[in-house]
Amino acid sequence: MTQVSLRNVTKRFGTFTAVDGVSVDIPDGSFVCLLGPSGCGKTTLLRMIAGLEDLSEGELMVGGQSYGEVPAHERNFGMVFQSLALFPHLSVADNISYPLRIRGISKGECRAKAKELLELVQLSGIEDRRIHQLSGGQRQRVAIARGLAIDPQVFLLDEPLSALDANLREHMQIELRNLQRKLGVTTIVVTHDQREAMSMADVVIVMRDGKLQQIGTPMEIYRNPANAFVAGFIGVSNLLKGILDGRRFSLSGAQLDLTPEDIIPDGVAGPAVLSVRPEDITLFAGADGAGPHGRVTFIRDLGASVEILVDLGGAEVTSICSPKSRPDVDIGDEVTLEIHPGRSKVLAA
Amino acid sequence: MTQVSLRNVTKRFGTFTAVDGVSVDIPDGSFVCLLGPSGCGKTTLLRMIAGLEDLSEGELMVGGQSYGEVPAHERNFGMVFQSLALFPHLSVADNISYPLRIRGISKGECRAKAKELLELVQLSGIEDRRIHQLSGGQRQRVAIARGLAIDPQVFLLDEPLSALDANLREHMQIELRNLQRKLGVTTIVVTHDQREAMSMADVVIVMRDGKLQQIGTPMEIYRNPANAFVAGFIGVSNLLKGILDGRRFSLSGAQLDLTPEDIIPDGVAGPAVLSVRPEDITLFAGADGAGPHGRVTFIRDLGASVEILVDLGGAEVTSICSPKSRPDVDIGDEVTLEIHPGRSKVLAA
Amino acid sequence: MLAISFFRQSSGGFYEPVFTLDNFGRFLSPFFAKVLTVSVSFSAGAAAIAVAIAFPFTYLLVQMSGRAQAVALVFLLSVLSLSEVIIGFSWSTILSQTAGIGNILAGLGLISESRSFSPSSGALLTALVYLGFPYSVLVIYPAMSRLDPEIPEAARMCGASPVRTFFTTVVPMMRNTITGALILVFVFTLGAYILPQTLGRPQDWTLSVHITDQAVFQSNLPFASAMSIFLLLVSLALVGLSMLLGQTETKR
Amino acid sequence: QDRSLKVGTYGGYFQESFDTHIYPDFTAATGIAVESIGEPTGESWLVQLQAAARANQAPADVSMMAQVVRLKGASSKLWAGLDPKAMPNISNLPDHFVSTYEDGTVSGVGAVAWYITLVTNTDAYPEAPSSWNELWNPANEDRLGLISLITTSFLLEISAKTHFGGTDILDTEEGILQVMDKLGEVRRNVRLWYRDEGQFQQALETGEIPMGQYYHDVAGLAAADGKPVRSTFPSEGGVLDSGSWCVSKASTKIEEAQVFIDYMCQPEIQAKLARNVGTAPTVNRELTDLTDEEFAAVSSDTPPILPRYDIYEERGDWLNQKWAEMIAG
Amino acid sequence: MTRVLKSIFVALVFSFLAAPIIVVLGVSLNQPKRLLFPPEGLSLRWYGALFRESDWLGALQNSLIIATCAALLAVSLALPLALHVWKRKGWMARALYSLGVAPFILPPVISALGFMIFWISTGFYGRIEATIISHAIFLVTLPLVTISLGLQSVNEELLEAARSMGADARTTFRTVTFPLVRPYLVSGFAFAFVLSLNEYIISYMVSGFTVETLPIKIFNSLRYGYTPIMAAVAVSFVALAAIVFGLIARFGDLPRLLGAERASR
Ligand SMILES: Nc1ncnc2c1ncn2[C@@H]1O[C@H](COP(=O)(O)OP(=O)(O)OP(=O)(O)O)[C@@H](O)[C@H]1O
Ligand SMILES: Nc1ncnc2c1ncn2[C@@H]1O[C@H](COP(=O)(O)OP(=O)(O)OP(=O)(O)O)[C@@H](O)[C@H]1O
Ligand SMILES: [Mg+2]
Ligand SMILES: [Mg+2]
Repeated sequence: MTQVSLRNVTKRFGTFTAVDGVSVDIPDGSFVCLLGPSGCGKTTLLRMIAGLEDLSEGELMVGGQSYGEVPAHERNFGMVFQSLALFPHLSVADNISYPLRIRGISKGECRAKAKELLELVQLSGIEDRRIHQLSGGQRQRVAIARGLAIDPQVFLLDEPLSALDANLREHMQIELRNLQRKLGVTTIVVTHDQREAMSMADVVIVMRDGKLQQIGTPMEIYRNPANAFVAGFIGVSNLLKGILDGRRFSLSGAQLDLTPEDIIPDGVAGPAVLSVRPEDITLFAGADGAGPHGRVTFIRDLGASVEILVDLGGAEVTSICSPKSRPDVDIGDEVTLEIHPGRSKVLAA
Repeated sequence: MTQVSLRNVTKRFGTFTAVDGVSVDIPDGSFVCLLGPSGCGKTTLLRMIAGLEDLSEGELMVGGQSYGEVPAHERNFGMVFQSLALFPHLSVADNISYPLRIRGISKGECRAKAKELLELVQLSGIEDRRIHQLSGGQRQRVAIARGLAIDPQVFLLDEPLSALDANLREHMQIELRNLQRKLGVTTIVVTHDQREAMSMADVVIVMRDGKLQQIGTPMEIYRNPANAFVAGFIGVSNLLKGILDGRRFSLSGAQLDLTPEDIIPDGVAGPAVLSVRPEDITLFAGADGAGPHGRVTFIRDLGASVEILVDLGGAEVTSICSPKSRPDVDIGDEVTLEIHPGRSKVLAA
Repeated sequence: MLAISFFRQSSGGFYEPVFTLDNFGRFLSPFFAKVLTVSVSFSAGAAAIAVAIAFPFTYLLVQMSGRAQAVALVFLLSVLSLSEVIIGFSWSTILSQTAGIGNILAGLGLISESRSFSPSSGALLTALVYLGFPYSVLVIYPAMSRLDPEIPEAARMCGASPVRTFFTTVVPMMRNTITGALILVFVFTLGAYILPQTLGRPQDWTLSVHITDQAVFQSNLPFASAMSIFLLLVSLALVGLSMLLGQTETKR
Repeated sequence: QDRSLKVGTYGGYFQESFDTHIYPDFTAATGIAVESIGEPTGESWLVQLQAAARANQAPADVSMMAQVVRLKGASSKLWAGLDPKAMPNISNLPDHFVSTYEDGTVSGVGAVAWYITLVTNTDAYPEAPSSWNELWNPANEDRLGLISLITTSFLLEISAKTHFGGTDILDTEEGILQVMDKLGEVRRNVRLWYRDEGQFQQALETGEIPMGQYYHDVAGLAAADGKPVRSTFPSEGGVLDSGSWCVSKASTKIEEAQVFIDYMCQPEIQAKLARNVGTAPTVNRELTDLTDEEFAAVSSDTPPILPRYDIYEERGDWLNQKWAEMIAG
Repeated sequence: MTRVLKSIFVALVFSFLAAPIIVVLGVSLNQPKRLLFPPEGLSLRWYGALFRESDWLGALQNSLIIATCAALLAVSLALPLALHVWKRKGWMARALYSLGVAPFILPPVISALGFMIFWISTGFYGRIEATIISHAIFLVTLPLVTISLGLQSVNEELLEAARSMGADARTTFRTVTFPLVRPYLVSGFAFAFVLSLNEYIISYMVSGFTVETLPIKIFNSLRYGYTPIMAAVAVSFVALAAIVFGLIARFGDLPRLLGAERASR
């Protein structure tokens, strides 16, 4: 039972509040991503869980026990640091078995365990290399292996993949996720890359300025963002200002009738914002359609998809389509927007 | 006439060849992106054009004249460095007018020109600030303004946007491209981000290990990659091994009939590789279709699109679809692939 | 411990523990004013010359490959380990009539007949520069190696010739480091004691020589202390200043 | 029986001569081993001895000290008072070579004497100069090497004897200042004010600095070595200086020291020194078996200039200051 | 053109730096017992003499003992000081650091006189311990600077990693911090050792001729224009320094040790 629970956890540095009253329950065995922009307090929160920072306020429970007073080196957690923090003066095997040696386990056993862990991360046979002889991806795996050496109760990772190049990163995401599925260890990963979070997580926790914004599965958050910040941070979102009247949403020169599938929070009426995903906007050449219309400002043809930017009376709107369904428009052309019904969310203005 | 022509340009550092016999013609007024993985020699090539490195071999022509012997400070080129290289001891205005002052232009004129350039990059009113008082995006623009101060013949930029965060970067891409359209100056930008290259460039030059791989418009390169490296580097590509016999391509357990629109280079036959883009693969649940079939290994649901990874007898294949057209499959399920006709390219094995 | 030793020497006299300001009084004579002027001018001159050579030298040094840099640094550090005694002896030999550069110059026909250049103010200055040079390189080196090499390149792309680039970007950006190096060499050469004796004429003898004379030859510790307290204050002020400057530069 | 003694003499050539010619015989004769110490210039050695004595240490038991320094040491009771009865041979010495404390114990015993003379490079000066007045000769501009320490150069005495008829003028401060003024005129002729003998000797031999004051004994050795160097007793006389054996009060080897000093006061030993080291004997000449020729090599019949040690002791700081100002110009 | 000028400039500087070394080297090869340059007749006898003549051997011994002990002492003073400064980054720590750096930056005559008076008044004047301690204090700057550099290069996350893996503060120091700064410790020792070996004025004023070191001996023999051994000593010391620093450069990152930010390629 290694459920991790935070109750009103707060961290202040001097007068600055880095983490502000966060309460979250992380279920046993789940894979959680802590997501947010730079400086929002992700690392600080993770470090508090690890015991590397004291809590200014609030309570931390692990497996039902209060952990606030347990020092870091008695927590039996595994941790992977952003810089990886591999010991440059030790060999790969010695790095991996460091936590075991600290616990007084014999050399032979350590060596056996290191071998086993290297197999787990698919790196057999490099036991005796030095850290500086490894590639980025290999180091990554050694760090993960070291974090798992003591069969940790909880596995913490701070932006573990940010130093890798795009291809390797996507590959490691898959590997990490599969590894966690196999071991079933409660895992918390910090990232500021929403794509990464959505690729890996069972549960995503979105933070901003030290405050919890939303917690949920990736799809819940994508479809039903709690606010404009979350909408913009998870994927691309077009935030269209207008007036909500019942199910009717009026925006510059056009009116939309929202369907029951569109999400309208209780109590919102009058000035409001409609969050629409780029893939839910289709463009038609010409200004004669029924929907709102504007002028194309930029086209980004990426091959696999085409992004078209439209100036909609001051607001910039992005539409994404596949190359096959690309409308025949060019920069400066007038276009009409069609917003797909049932896929938008209304947010309070 | 500021066409830039490279003839067999080569650069050696000791025994190591950083740029290897590159010949390219860059048309007057075009926007060119130099693209390639880290260490492939992009910066070196740009520095040779700038005159900051000598050519070990080959010839450099600018506007029809040989420039090999012209020292950097007599070239009248503008350049933006990766680190920006703004002068910390000078104010914003003094930074921008530095190239003018060097040319003996009066203080008053310099000031006026600096003002005008700051307007051009949308930064009016910060003339007297110090560099360390500016944000990343502002610095970027100051560096660009400085590079443009002398109305350069050629404008060179080395990864100008790599230090910016994702949103600002996409914004600056648009701005840079629009600025270049307005001024019409021949521009060469180094980047290792294919998305950036495809967003901005008229012409993309792909390099690898110091050698030219391909030159063409973004779409030419995406649709008709010269080799497997280019196919994989520009966008995501599935490289399927098989046997080509006329227009028939046989791969593990299936046969494809290629259409005339699929690109088959002359002389390729027998063992070959088919490059297929993820958006050109559709998956169907079940193993009973006609196409090749495999097993789903990972699903990455990003909201705007869904990536499904399939293990196809040892080869991993990625398919991308919109959430609407997502097949009803899960990890471990058997699927059949349909490859869209007319959008693939055959490569020599 | 250091504090105690400095503290003690300030307390009047060692031989007679009677508090007296006579020693400071004696020091405030026209003669010592002249000595002080001489000391300060030599150190200032040596600092200026040493840094003027060391600065462009270091600029070129950091552009070399890591290996060449390492070799040059090893050489510099070895030079650093030459004691003042040897430096003085060597320079007096080099500048002598029989074995020195006089012969080379005469051989080249630059002067009609080999002559000696030592002892003289010039000889002393040369040796002081020699003494201070490695230190100024070592002070300038870290800051110079942190200088983004793209900055001078940017200036070149802006149309500045290499020399102009050096004076419009590298020098102004390193102003504080230069000051720091100047002060360090200044203070350091202020302490030179053997060189002025072996290479200078009596009018070139600096305060350090007189301090040592008083302490070692005249066994007048109180007076020696009074002089060194004065020297100490001057040096401390300058060192403090250089540290302050060094700090503001690294803060950026 | 391993009795030993640390004996300090001026380092370098002096020390080497003692090492080869004197100590082995002494050890053979008395059974006392000698550890030879090379002293630096007198003043700094005095400071060292003083400081060491405070810490109850004796870097050397017996030291050869020049007269000024010996006086300074005596005034601070640095030297142990020796028993004259334990050293019968000191009766060979004239009285002025034996210094005593008020209580009759001996503070210093003359060890060796030497002359400071006018030396020249024979290539530059085919004719030997005859007078100290050559130092003032404008023709010698920038050609002299003189000793820069007032207490070892005795230029005051030289100047007084040459231009003021004797050293009596040095009795008063005004007189000293007058002499200093005269001496100031030499300054433009001086190329090198040296402290280090080696530096001057090298320059003299190569002709770089062709004239100066130097030690008669060392110059003689260099000449014998074939170097173009000569030492001349000027008509006014050479400066006769001497070194005395003094024993540090911190020494625990007083007895051995007395044996040593007594040994050194034998006429045979003094003659040996004259022959091998080139110093003038401190015992009366008649007691030695030196031939006239041998004696002439280390001394001269011209009446010597006798240093005024007293003024250095009385007006040490003042003289020093004036001297420093004088040579710095 | 400019490249040629640059090379000439660098070559000139190097020959300026090398000139004295060449002179001493030449003198040390003299056949006759004179300080002649250019040398008359080549011979290595003075190098041999350095190890045969007992007074030179004694001075060599003294120098080596002093340098070794002083460097050891300096390192053991510097390590705790550097650790303290590194852990507490307040102004107190900075002041402490400045205090450690000060003796080396001030004119050595002052330190020498200070030490001299201190030792005379405590009655330790003329003892080898006094020289050792004085040197250690004078040179403590060097290990202090190198160790501090080393500590700065220790990524704090390494220590946290150790903690998160179950190591307490002492274990962390023993298994992580110390092994990482060890090379810097060694080079601090080397710097202090080499400079102590060549230090003159402090040794001279603190124990002068009671504990004669090689530089003092050299100065004396120079004074009496006496023997090329002193040149041989100087050359050996320069060679020793070159070897020591060469080893540091070979096995460590010398440019970084001297404060360069970018590691050498
Ligand atoms: N030791 C500290 N003292 C003072 N402020 C701190 C400290 N550590 C962090 N902060 C501040 O707390 C805030 C949150 O920092 P934190 O490192 O948790 O952010 P983050 O979300 O991990 O950001 P990033 O994605 O950039 O790593 C930041 O504003 C940071 O400046
Ligand atoms: N001055 C130099 N001396 C030796 N090798 C060099 C030098 N400059 C570059 N190289 C080497 O040349 C190759 C190409 O370097 P270059 O900087 O051009 O790569 P790049 O394509 O710009 O890479 P990146 O995207 O990482 O900036 C690299 O392997 C690099 O190590
Ligand atoms: Mg963080
Ligand atoms: Mg590059």
